[in-house]
Amino acid sequence: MKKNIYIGEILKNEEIQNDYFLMKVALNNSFAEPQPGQFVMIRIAGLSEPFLGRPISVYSFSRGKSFCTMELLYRVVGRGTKIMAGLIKNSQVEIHGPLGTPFAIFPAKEKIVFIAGGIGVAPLSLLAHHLCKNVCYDKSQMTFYLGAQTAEAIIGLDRLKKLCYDIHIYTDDGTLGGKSLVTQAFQKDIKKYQPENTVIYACGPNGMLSVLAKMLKSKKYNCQVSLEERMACGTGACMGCAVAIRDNNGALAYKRVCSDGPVFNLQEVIWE
Amino acid sequence: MKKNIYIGEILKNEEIQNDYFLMKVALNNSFAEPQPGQFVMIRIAGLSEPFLGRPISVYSFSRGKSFCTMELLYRVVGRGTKIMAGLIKNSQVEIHGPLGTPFAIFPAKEKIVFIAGGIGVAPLSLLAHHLCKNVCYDKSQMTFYLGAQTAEAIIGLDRLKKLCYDIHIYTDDGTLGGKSLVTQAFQKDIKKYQPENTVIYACGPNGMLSVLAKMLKSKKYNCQVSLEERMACGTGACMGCAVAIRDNNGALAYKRVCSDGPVFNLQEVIWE
Amino acid sequence: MKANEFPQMAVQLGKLKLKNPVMTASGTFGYGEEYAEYVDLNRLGAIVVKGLSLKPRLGNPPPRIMETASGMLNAVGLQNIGVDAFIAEKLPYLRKYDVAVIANIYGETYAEYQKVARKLNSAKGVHALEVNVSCPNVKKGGLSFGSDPKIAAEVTRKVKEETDLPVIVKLTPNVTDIALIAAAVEKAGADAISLINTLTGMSVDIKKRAPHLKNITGGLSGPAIKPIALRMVWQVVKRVSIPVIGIGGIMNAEDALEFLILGAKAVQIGTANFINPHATLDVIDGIKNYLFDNQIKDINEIICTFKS
Amino acid sequence: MKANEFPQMAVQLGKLKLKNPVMTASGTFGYGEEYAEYVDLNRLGAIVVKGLSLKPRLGNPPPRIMETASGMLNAVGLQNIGVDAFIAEKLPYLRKYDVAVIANIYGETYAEYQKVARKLNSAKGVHALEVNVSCPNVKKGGLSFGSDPKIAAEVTRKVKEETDLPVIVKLTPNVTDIALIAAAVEKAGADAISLINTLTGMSVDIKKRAPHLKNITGGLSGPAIKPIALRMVWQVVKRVSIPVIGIGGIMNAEDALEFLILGAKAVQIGTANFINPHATLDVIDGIKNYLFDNQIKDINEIICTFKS
Ligand SMILES: Cc1cc2nc3c(=O)[nH]c(=O)nc-3n(C[C@H](O)[C@H](O)[C@H](O)COP(=O)(O)OP(=O)(O)OC[C@H]3O[C@@H](n4cnc5c(N)ncnc54)[C@H](O)[C@@H]3O)c2cc1C
Ligand SMILES: Cc1cc2nc3c(=O)[nH]c(=O)nc-3n(C[C@H](O)[C@H](O)[C@H](O)COP(=O)(O)OP(=O)(O)OC[C@H]3O[C@@H](n4cnc5c(N)ncnc54)[C@H](O)[C@@H]3O)c2cc1C
Ligand SMILES: Cc1cc2nc3c(=O)[nH]c(=O)nc-3n(C[C@H](O)[C@H](O)[C@H](O)COP(=O)(O)O)c2cc1C
Ligand SMILES: Cc1cc2nc3c(=O)[nH]c(=O)nc-3n(C[C@H](O)[C@H](O)[C@H](O)COP(=O)(O)O)c2cc1C
Ligand code: FES
Ligand code: FES
Repeated sequence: MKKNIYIGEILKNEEIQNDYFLMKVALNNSFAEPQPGQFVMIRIAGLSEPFLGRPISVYSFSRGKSFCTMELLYRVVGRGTKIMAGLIKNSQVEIHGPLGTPFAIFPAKEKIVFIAGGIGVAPLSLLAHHLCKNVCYDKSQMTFYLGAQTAEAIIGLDRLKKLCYDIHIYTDDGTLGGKSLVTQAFQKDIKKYQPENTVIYACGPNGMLSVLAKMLKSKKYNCQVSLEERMACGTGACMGCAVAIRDNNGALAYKRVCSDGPVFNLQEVIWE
Repeated sequence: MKKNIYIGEILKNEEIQNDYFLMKVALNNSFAEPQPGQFVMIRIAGLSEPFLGRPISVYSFSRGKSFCTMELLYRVVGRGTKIMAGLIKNSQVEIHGPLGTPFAIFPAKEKIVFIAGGIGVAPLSLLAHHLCKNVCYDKSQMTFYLGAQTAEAIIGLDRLKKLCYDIHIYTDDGTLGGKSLVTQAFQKDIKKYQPENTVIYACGPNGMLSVLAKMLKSKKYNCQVSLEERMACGTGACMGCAVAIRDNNGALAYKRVCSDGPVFNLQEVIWE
Repeated sequence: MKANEFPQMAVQLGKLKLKNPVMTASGTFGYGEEYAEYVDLNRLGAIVVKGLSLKPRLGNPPPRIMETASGMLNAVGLQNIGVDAFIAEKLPYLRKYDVAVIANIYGETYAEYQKVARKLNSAKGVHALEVNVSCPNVKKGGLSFGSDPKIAAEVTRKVKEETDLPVIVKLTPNVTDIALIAAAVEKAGADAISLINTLTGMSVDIKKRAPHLKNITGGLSGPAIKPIALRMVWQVVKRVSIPVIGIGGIMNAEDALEFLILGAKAVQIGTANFINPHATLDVIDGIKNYLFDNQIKDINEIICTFKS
Repeated sequence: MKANEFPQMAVQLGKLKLKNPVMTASGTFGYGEEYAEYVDLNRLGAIVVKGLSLKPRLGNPPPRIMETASGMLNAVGLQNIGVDAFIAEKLPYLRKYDVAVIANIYGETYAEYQKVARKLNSAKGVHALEVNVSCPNVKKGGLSFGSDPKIAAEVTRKVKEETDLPVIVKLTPNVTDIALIAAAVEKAGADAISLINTLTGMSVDIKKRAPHLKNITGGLSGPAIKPIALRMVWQVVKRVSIPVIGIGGIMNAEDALEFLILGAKAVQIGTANFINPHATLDVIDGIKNYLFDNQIKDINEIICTFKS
């Protein structure tokens, strides 16, 4: 009976790269600590447009003395994110969260591989931070594969550089880093990672994740992916955010991205 | 083919008295000169809430070298005006106008009487200004009766004082000026005004105007009133803003407040 | 991009050829004049005028309109100057323009529909009739003509008897099975179908505990109803082979394209005119840009390309 | 103002007594648990759970939802765990609360409706059944049970045969004459009527020229449909004498009061829960404040006070 919508005040909301924005929001300190992979539903306070909240991953979070601050990294893709992008400092937003099941963490595993496509970097960046600071992983244990179509869509690199020693950048058009799909690049290196000792965390477009699924199909990696689907409630009540999953008996079932996920085991997801 | 919606930038939007706001908007200089009694339809640029524009009288207008400025005086009564009141400096509004048929002016008449109830002062204030500055009426020729329920709702007095010498204030509860209905106060003075030499301009709640109509029924004053009705198009196309009028044959007809009005002859209006 | 060149914007609705698929919706654009200062009427696909009845109609007492969430209710009550005054006073003005004029007509009995159609048939400058069957059928206890397939078909037949002009039948969405009614009016000879008219709604003033509209109920229009309009257009397009005109909540080119992709041959812009008097032209230009961006040469190449 | 004192908020729907007139709408509040961290379930008038079918249902493939102007489309496809799992796994949790639980039920044949009703009749902790007749009638070619007065009445009768619990029939708005259907289910023994369910709509992705929803069409809910819901509640209240529950686009207390003033004995909050998980309690508190401000001692004094 304590969860509710929080009113956040925008501290900044800047276009850091073409169509990519970083929003920093101040929240009351009673806001629960978000775990990596969790997200919030964001709306504009007092307005009915956009009508539904938009799910955005928590990119960073820090708790101060009198309030906490949260960063959201987002890409303008449609009407909702466009309106978000137009918000100015001191505007108020409704923040519902933190929501969803976070990434599972296995402190015993030696090697962490991150695979991010475009804006998929956001939740993985918070995860990398968490693994460094709270789970005491060493930089040398973490490898980050970051891909995008073009240099302009490689986002969040500055922060990643502080967290991971081993960052591999790829673009489809070769405008930054290697010219390759991030999944292909990972495949070339795959021998470096022992399935028993490695956890893979991936987030990106469905296309990328389904390629990854095929690639790892017969392999024994523990691979967790964060999925996206349109949402209404964010709390598991509406059954709107379905994702097709193979259940324990191998049969098709629909799970909820918002509450069963957004993090799923790569191999349980059914890719069309 | 030149009329369109103008984007106005808010220069200021201040609560000048409890629930009463003064908004100052900068507009492109191609905006046509509003005549007293004309209004604009205002919406918030780029947002779909409120959905329809809200009709607000032009309270003042001045043309500068590079842009023109318009003032709107408004009262918060519902959702639309509440959202308007929340707009901050530099926000953009859509301004459609100037719209409507202005007050008719009779430079030959010696005496002008204004009767305003509450926010009804807005169009009459612009009219008084116009009569002083452009039609060369002398202050001594203009008498202003301004009434409201209570002192807090007596609005726009500062500006009126600069325009008219002879201002009479009344409140229903006596908290400012005389304790009287403004219509009763006017009735006491009515003998001072010769029907042949006087024009009466009135704006206020329907209740006030219908009392005035009864009062002047058998008298031969030229009395023009500005009416209010909910509007959709503001241009005479939708037939939404109907007001019951007695046509030339004495039969009931519905005219449009937005284009046939908002100014009507008091005696043609049918009061329920 | 030059107008009337690339992309090609003309559409053919049976015998009716339009410069482009964007018309005004009846009752939202007056008799054209009201918007002539905002819009070059020559650029429109067609102007559909305010619904005309045999005799002038007073309309309903005010208040007649109320805003709702992303929409509005209206209970204008078909106030209009009557068909004779339209022909005498409004048509001459419209004839000055090179634009298709569609007369929206309305009756309370079959005979009234017929008389209005007959008068317009011989009037110069009317390019088609749009028959509004959403109005209450006085004889049948107030349920609308358009809510019964048999009655809707009968109105269509009666109007067709009186005119050589293309007859477009405009359907009401307040029905269980819109496709059934569409099929009935097609069979009765309709040359095209336009849909949707407004959905019946109401709104309560909780202070007065009374309706916001004097008429109590009114017609709901605007973006709120677009999903319903799209669904109905889709159902009807699958069912009939005559052209369908899509209407309901279109605010911009993207909205119009939804209807065209679904299979509407043309669209009408209603409530959007109130909010943006320039809406029709913005829609035309926006569609052109979409075609241009997608390197589509002819608007007809996108009509009915919905992959379901 | 103390809860349960002044103003008096309890309402009586036939045999069903509720603490207050505010319930959750089926499908928008899960099985209650999903909102238990946000809302003290004990404070609700009733919880209407997600629609239950005889067997568990997979539901439709995604995408299942799409935002529209002041509303949303959903094509969840009645995904649910089935009536047996509900009784075994969800009811025990709900029994811990002092709140009326209403089971929303659904079938594709009369027999399915009956079996689900029978199972729930003997389950402890169910206070009423709400029969969703909006689902497609597989035998009758997919048109919904609720769109034909005879079939809607027959479902009602069949369910009544199986249960002693109050039977609320939930009507679909996708019909020509809602009052006719309401009258038919009243005659068939319904104890109350709730309306409206969603309006069928759709939405087109103009980039892909394909539907936004995999299912193509979906149900429209939210403030966009409120004017239609109000109109239908008004029509039905005038026609039947059993209690009516108002649903559709209620976001706050003012919206709820519109329905109550019109004559609804209670209301349900649906889509609003998604936007404000606290919506139900905000509505309850808002109604109390309205009563308080107007010095009305009992909620029943404002129900059906509409001056038309
Ligand atoms: C758990 C989760 C975390 C997310 N984190 C981030 C993040 O950190 N940064 C970020 O930029 N985006 C994130 N997204 C995606 C973000 O929610 C969508 O981009 C956003 O909702 C689009 O809203 P819109 O109104 O701008 O676009 P719309 O106009 O609604 O749609 C534009 C396009 O985006 C697609 N889309 C809409 N909503 C979603 C959605 N929920 N998921 C996937 N695709 C969608 C539409 O199908 C359409 O193709 C996340 C999504 C989920 C589910
Ligand atoms: C020609 C004209 C000039 C006007 N000039 C001014 C002005 O200078 N300053 C000012 O404060 N107001 C003015 N008004 C009134 C103003 O338009 C309304 O107060 C405003 O539209 C209310 O919007 P809302 O959303 O806040 O209220 P709503 O929530 O829409 O309604 C609140 C209350 O106001 C009433 N109302 C709504 N719209 C109108 C309307 N157009 N006319 C009358 N009553 C309405 C409603 O019936 C209701 O009782 C003018 C109206 C007209 C027609
Ligand atoms: C104020 C108003 C008046 C209308 N009058 C008519 C009319 O006379 N005849 C008619 O067939 N439709 C009439 N309509 C319906 C519109 O033509 C259109 O079908 C409907 O508004 C839906 O489109 P929209 O959402 O784009 O407005 C009217 C609509 C409005 C809002
Ligand atoms: C996601 C979703 C799922 C729904 N599922 C059901 C259902 O299972 N059974 C039912 O009778 N109604 C269902 N409904 C309809 C709602 O109960 C309600 O009638 C409708 O949404 C209108 O109310 P609203 O505008 O407040 O949401 C559902 C609605 C939504 C949005
Ligand atoms: S968004 Fe409602 S269940 Fe996931
Ligand atoms: S507001 Fe449309 S005619 Fe006046």
